[in-house]
Amino acid sequence: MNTNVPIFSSPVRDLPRSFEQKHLAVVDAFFQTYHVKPDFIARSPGRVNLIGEHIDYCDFSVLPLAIDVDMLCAVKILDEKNPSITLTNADPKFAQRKFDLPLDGSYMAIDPSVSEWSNYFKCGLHVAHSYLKKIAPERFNNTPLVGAQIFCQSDIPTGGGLSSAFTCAAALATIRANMGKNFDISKKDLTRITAVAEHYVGVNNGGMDQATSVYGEEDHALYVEFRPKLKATPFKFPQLKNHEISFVIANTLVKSNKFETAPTNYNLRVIEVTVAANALATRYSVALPSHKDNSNSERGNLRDFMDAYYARYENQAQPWNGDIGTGIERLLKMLQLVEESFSRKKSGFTVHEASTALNCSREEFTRDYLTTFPVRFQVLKLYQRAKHVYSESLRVLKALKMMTSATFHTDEDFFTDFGRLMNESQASCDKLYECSCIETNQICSIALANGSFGSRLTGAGWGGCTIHLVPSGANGNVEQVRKALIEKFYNVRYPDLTDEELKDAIIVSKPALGTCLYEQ
Amino acid sequence: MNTNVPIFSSPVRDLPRSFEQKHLAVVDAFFQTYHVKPDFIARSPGRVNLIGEHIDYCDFSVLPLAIDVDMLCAVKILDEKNPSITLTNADPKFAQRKFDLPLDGSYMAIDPSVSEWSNYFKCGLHVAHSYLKKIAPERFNNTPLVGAQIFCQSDIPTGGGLSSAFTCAAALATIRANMGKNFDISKKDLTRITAVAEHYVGVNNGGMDQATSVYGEEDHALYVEFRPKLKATPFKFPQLKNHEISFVIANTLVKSNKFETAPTNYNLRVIEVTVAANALATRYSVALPSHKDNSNSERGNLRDFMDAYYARYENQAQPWNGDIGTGIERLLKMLQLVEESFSRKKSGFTVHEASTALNCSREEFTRDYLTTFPVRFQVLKLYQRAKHVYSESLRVLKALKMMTSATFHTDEDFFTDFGRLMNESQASCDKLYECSCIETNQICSIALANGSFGSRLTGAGWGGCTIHLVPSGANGNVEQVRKALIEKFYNVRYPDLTDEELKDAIIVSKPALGTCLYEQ
Amino acid sequence: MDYNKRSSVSTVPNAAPIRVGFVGLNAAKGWAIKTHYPAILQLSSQFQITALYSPKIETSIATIQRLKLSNATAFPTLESFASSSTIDMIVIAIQVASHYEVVMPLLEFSKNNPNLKYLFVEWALACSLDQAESIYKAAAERGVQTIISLQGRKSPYILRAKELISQGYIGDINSIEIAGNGGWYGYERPVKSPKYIYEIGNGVDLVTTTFGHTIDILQYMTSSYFSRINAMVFNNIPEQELIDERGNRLGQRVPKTVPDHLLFQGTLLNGNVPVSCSFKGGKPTKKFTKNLVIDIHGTKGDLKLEGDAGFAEISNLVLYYSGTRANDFPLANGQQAPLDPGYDAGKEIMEVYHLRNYNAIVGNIHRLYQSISDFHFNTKKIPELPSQFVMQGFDFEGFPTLMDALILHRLIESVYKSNMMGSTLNVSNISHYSL
Amino acid sequence: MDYNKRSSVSTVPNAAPIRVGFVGLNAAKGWAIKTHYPAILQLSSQFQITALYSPKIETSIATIQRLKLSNATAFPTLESFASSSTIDMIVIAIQVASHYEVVMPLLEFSKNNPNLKYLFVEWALACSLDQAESIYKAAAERGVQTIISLQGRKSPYILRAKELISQGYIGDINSIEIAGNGGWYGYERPVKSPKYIYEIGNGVDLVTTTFGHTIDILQYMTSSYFSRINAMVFNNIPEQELIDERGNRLGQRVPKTVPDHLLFQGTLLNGNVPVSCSFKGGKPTKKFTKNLVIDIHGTKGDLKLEGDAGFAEISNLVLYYSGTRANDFPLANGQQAPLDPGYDAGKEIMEVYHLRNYNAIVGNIHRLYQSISDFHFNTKKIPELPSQFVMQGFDFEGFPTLMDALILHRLIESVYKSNMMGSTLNVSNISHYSL
Repeated sequence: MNTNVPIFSSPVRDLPRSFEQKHLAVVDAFFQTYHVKPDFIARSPGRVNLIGEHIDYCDFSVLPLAIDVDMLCAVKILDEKNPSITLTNADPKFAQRKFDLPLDGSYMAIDPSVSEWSNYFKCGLHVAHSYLKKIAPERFNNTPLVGAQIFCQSDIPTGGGLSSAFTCAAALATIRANMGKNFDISKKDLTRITAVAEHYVGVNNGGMDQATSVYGEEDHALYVEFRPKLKATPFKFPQLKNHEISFVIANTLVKSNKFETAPTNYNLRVIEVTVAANALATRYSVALPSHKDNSNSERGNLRDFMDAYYARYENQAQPWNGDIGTGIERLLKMLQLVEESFSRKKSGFTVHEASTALNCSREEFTRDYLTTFPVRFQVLKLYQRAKHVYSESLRVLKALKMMTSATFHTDEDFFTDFGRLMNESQASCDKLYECSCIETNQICSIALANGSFGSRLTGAGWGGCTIHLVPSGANGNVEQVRKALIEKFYNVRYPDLTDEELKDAIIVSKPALGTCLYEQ
Repeated sequence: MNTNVPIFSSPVRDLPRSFEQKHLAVVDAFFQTYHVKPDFIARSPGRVNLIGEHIDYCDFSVLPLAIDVDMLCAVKILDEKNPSITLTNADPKFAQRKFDLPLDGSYMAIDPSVSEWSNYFKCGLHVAHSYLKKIAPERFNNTPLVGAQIFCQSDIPTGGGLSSAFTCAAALATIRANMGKNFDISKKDLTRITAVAEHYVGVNNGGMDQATSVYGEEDHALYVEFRPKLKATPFKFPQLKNHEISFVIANTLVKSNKFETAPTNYNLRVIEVTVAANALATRYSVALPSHKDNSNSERGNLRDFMDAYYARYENQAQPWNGDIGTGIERLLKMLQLVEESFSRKKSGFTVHEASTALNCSREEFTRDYLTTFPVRFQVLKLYQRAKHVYSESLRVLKALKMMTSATFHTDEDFFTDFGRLMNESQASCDKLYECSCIETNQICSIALANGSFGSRLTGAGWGGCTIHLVPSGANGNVEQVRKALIEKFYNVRYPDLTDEELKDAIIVSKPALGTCLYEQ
Repeated sequence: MDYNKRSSVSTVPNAAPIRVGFVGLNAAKGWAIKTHYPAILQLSSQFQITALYSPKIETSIATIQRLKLSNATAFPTLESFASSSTIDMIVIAIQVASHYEVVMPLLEFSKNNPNLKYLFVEWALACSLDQAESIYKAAAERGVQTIISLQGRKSPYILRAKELISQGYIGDINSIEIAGNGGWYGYERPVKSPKYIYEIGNGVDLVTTTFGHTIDILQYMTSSYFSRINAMVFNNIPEQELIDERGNRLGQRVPKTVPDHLLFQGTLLNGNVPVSCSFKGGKPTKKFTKNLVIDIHGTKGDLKLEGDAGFAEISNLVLYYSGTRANDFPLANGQQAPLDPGYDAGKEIMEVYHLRNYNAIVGNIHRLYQSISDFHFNTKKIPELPSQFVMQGFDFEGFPTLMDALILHRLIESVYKSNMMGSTLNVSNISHYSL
Repeated sequence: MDYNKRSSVSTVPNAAPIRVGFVGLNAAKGWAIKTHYPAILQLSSQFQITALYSPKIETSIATIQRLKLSNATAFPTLESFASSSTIDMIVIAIQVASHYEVVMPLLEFSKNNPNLKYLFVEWALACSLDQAESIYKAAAERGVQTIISLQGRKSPYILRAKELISQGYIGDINSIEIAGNGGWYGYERPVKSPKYIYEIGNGVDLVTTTFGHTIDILQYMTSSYFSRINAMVFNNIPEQELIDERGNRLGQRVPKTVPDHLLFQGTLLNGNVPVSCSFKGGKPTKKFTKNLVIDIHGTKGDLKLEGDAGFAEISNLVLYYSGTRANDFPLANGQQAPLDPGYDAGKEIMEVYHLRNYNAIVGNIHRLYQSISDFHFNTKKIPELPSQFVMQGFDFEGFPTLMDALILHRLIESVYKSNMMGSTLNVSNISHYSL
């Protein structure tokens, strides 16, 4: 588990499959831009999540896998008196950036009030810089980081974990540039430092994306747990009799910038589930611990409430260790408490009602819950959000059992059972968490009618990607699903898509290798 | 236990001993004032507390006894169109009062901003009025109470439970005047309604005084418990070989008006112990229940913390039922937690430090803890106050054991052991709770040097009465104590006291009958 | 804090009660039934209602029956009422607009009543400065002791604040900010609300009522009148929307000539203290602050008074104090003022003064009546208590009189004048008897 | 909110960077090293420091070495500096008192530098209105685009508030209250604090600096200048106690001629909105309120900006909004403005906007430089972007110029005049170019 981030150097043969072509292309593009060859390439893959959406920032486990799309950062280290970083992006939508590094070794300023692509690089730079200050204070406390020319190229679709892959690659590149070729960083450390990177730019995400990107393994999905501590257990899909298990990924091509919509979407949901946890704690008079380090749940989360409730009323002083059996039993109990506490207020809680539920004043509630990140709302839907988090975590446990230990009478049984969980998850994301969109719902219904057993959004939602459980192999129906989606969705919704774009929009996900370095 | 408040009518013989002379005097004084004879006399005795000071508002049990001094309210019911109440007090310091009753049956206004003796009568009137509205709404919801002429006469010394005796007598008189001769009120009901009476005037007291005054029994002390529910168990002092057990009461004659000093004394202590309970709860992340009904501990108290701690960390979901053995063990644990949590801050907590300890803002702390009753302080001494409450409650359990079940080798052993508990209690009241005074400390040291085995303040403190454990009977030393106090204290401190005043200042307490009615 | 020790103060005088004649007590509606009447109830041995006058005698008769006022007579005419010797104190509790036309003749007729000792008039004592001056002169000539219902001065919170300031708990005052709401003068008007309070000149408006009470309270607490003032008066809502009880708009607009916002700033005579004041008409809808905030900053500490609505004189306020006793430090003359026992000098003291059960609407008026009976029966046995006094000024004892009201009227007059002339006015002389 | 979408805005122009000449950049101390320098670091491809001038050339040389400014030359004289063609933009970051005596000759000498396009001057642009007028005219004649560091206009909180107001989130503004603290001007003065900021006339005081920045911000947010104003300026602390770093009094008193309190009230041109303002000198010691509070009340909601100290332009504020979108109701012309998706009309919206990691001191100046480069390189590809503009006024785009500064100077001048004359002044014409 505590293996290091792999380092490949040419001409070694065991390069990850699809890496070779992209590697040549990015080196070439680097040369076109900077007229010099890069020293190394930092690569971090995108990810999809089979099931378990919007529960990582409540510390519940998820079932993601790294996919065969990635962010490549080709880096040339510069030796300048006034070190500076020049960033060029293959995508013309992201204009070139150049900024100097503070000579006194202080942190590079990040302006969290603007939506700016290079801010994500600066987040990676920041967490790497603070990591370097810890492991080599004498070298990094008051001298600047090295300068560099960097070329970024990504084929990760929106909602495919692009921002996290970028911060991971940026952090890895910064550490490699400053510590040299022979320095090894453990996957555990890289995941830990990048998990909170995006908070500096104002997105209050959990740890799933970074963990998946770093721990990705070929032909394996991952069971990622955040408690009792961060752990990523790879597992293979079960061998069925005469079908293979495939997950088709279809991109809705609906662009929703996580940062710009954070105050009404992503960050608002983090606040809603945190308020829900504390409202339950107030109602059942249990106290939640506060995690100072992690700004998601400075005030405790829904998993904390579950542990505190069982300690107070069921004599279980030890927090839940992740065991599936007890987990299912406790999550069912939590769903019952959510009905008892919130079902009378399905229209949502106003600020006044929320502060009453938390037994504090309006001013206190505003200060404690609404000043962490910018937020805008009319009501907080505590009932729907809490119900989603607990029911989705329950589905992850059932899905994990199916993937790892359950036996199936017929292949059909596996596809039907696992598919049902995915469809329930989509319904919950759509109706309770309200993070789906019209295009996602259309794609899912078309896929389900044409050979998919389970269809749902994957990633934050509000657009982005969808994922479909489709039997493949000899008598699989991957093609049938692809054809139906092209005819009934893409040709209708996006008539003037090129073949190239169509090809990228629908891919069959093959679990890919995690973050790695490629020395030139 | 659920006996009713006794009603005597002349010329029944079994009148309480000392009642007869006073009864004639008050009837005569009534006639001098109103030129008519009263219909009945409501009587409520004063009290002393053997041990267990300032713990009743934390719901810990106490060992009081009603004493042979009382407040008598002689009442003549008037039949007027505009009913009014005229109050005359035997003591000239308390000027005569007359006010009309609202014709629409609404409550009589009480001005909590002034220190005014008749406010205590109005508290009794108020709680009685609300009791009558509950048991006979049709009669009392929108018609006024009956008018009356009332003459009040009390020989209860300051600190002897005067204000509570007065509110009990006033409530009883109001109920008797409005419900007639044949109405019976249970001791339980009278105690319950008068327990919170003084909150209307601004004194945030617990329930000890009212419970003792109502449940008093001749020749019996009381073990009064507030949890799980209000209970007063009479017990006799143990039979020793050749001594009797006597408690001498010596009045310091230091007048400290509980109302006027409440913001810096009595009410401040209630706030300090409530903040201490919540600071402990925050530190050990347990939640305290809030008792909406009882304004002492709307935010939970030190007994609530003990129960919540044992539920969370010692798998004791059920709150402590008062059993002495478990009680002693748990209180020792609490003292340990108080050391752990507060001993580093013996100089006291400023508002800022207190709000940090409670994990809330200054404004929130001010709103939640400081607006219940007027308060003024520089620091809150959470360490000293919490340590007193838990150690004093521990001493009450040990004292109860000595009084009820322990066997003693020699009389000396009883006097030494019980005396030691009383002296420890005085030291704790003086050093930790800071509610003693110079005069009290002088009286105690003189008494201890002249035959008392145990000397301490009794009642709220800051002046008022002291109580001394003195062997009486043939070879007792009650007289020796009395003589020493007169020579070494009273003649020195109050040289021009009359013999009469001196006689009243030092009395040997004989447990007296509780609240009762005397029909003329 | 000793002015509030009352146990030994007799409220059952061995003398006849003060016989009260009411103009404007109506059992069915109005201000007096909700405040003056319950106050007298609590002091029934010191005050006795003996006479009622209202233009329609049926109203007086109905009120006597409803309240069972066994000692009260309904008088048919103002003259008969004013000249009846059964009255020691006349209380005027009618619309401000009719003060002048009632009180002037009443004083004249009252010359036939040798027993009349007190004239109690509700603020705002007539609708203009001239009317107020005339009434004041007539009452002075008539030789009665006058009382004005600036009852904010009797609020326990205001008295406590006055005490803290006078005992040096905040050192020298160095700035004051006041922000308040004045209920009726916003965008919407309840259909049942009486028209006259929306027409300028009737003596009831944001400046005279809401600002008047509050600025009188401020001067009383700080024991200082103003030296220079500037004011801007706004009528940004010339038309209001009529609404029903449930708040729904009836689609009808009605004219408003009284102001809906007042900006006032000035300096206090004592210490040239800057005072900033903003009064806003309309429903108290402030989302992030209380609707009445008085912040008094001093060299040694801060005092804050907060209320839910902008009417300081009838609100159950909360008083916050935090500071160090100025006298902890050696005084100018070297010796040290007595410290509170148990307090370390220089360390911050925190006080919060709030009485959860205090009914301010009745309570303040009750304590005003109490101060009248204290004076009449000299219940506090004050040696050589004068039989009359011209004004309370800034004393703890006594009660506000028509002179105190006149001085306040002059300040309000200068508010309107400052706005009209667009200039900062010197008002340091308005607190002298004869202007 | 789209002015803050910058991903596609190129900050690496395919043109030479703007060559910057600094008067007053000193690596060892002062304002520019803490703010201008870090800002340029972040925009290293758009700005390049090519020239330094300071009276003692050693200072410039030391700074070039310390900051490794490889492209910078230290100039011995103002003339050589001003006429060097290696400078496109001159930044004046020296004491306000020397602005006039440096900028006037500098503009004259700069006539030898054909490349000079920008003159960037720190607020308060000279110590008096006359000096400011002269500098403005000289710069206008010289034909350079001017910039003034009223950087509060670039604060994300101020821009968000401006957006909420302009999109009708609080309906029509109906009252504004501001209370703030101005650090140095209280009872105590740190011994290291420079003398000149306590002497009136040096262009740095409570009115010019603290009030100046804040009132400019208010006008910018509400898109309105003032029509009538009244002010009272106080110097209640003519002598301050000297204290050491740990705050102990050194027993020495020093004279102060700058004011320590400002009372300001007025009405906005748009909507005759009442504005009440109180600025207090001294350490922010308010115990029961924040030390900077801006409350903006509207017919449809309230906006509140809070900060820990009274300097809005360098504080990391918190913005609170609560209200209902005005356009939820049919607009006057009957049709309905587009609603936010997913919002029910008429139901209260709550927004809290706070960026925990935002460094306001550097951030606001950085975004001011960013707006200069946006203009210079037309990074947002605005069609027919003029080569120069006279003033920002109340636009989102662009940056404040010497004309904006001049208008603010005229308001400050009228504050002092209103106090001196004791009158309410009409200032509705001060926002026209030629007065």
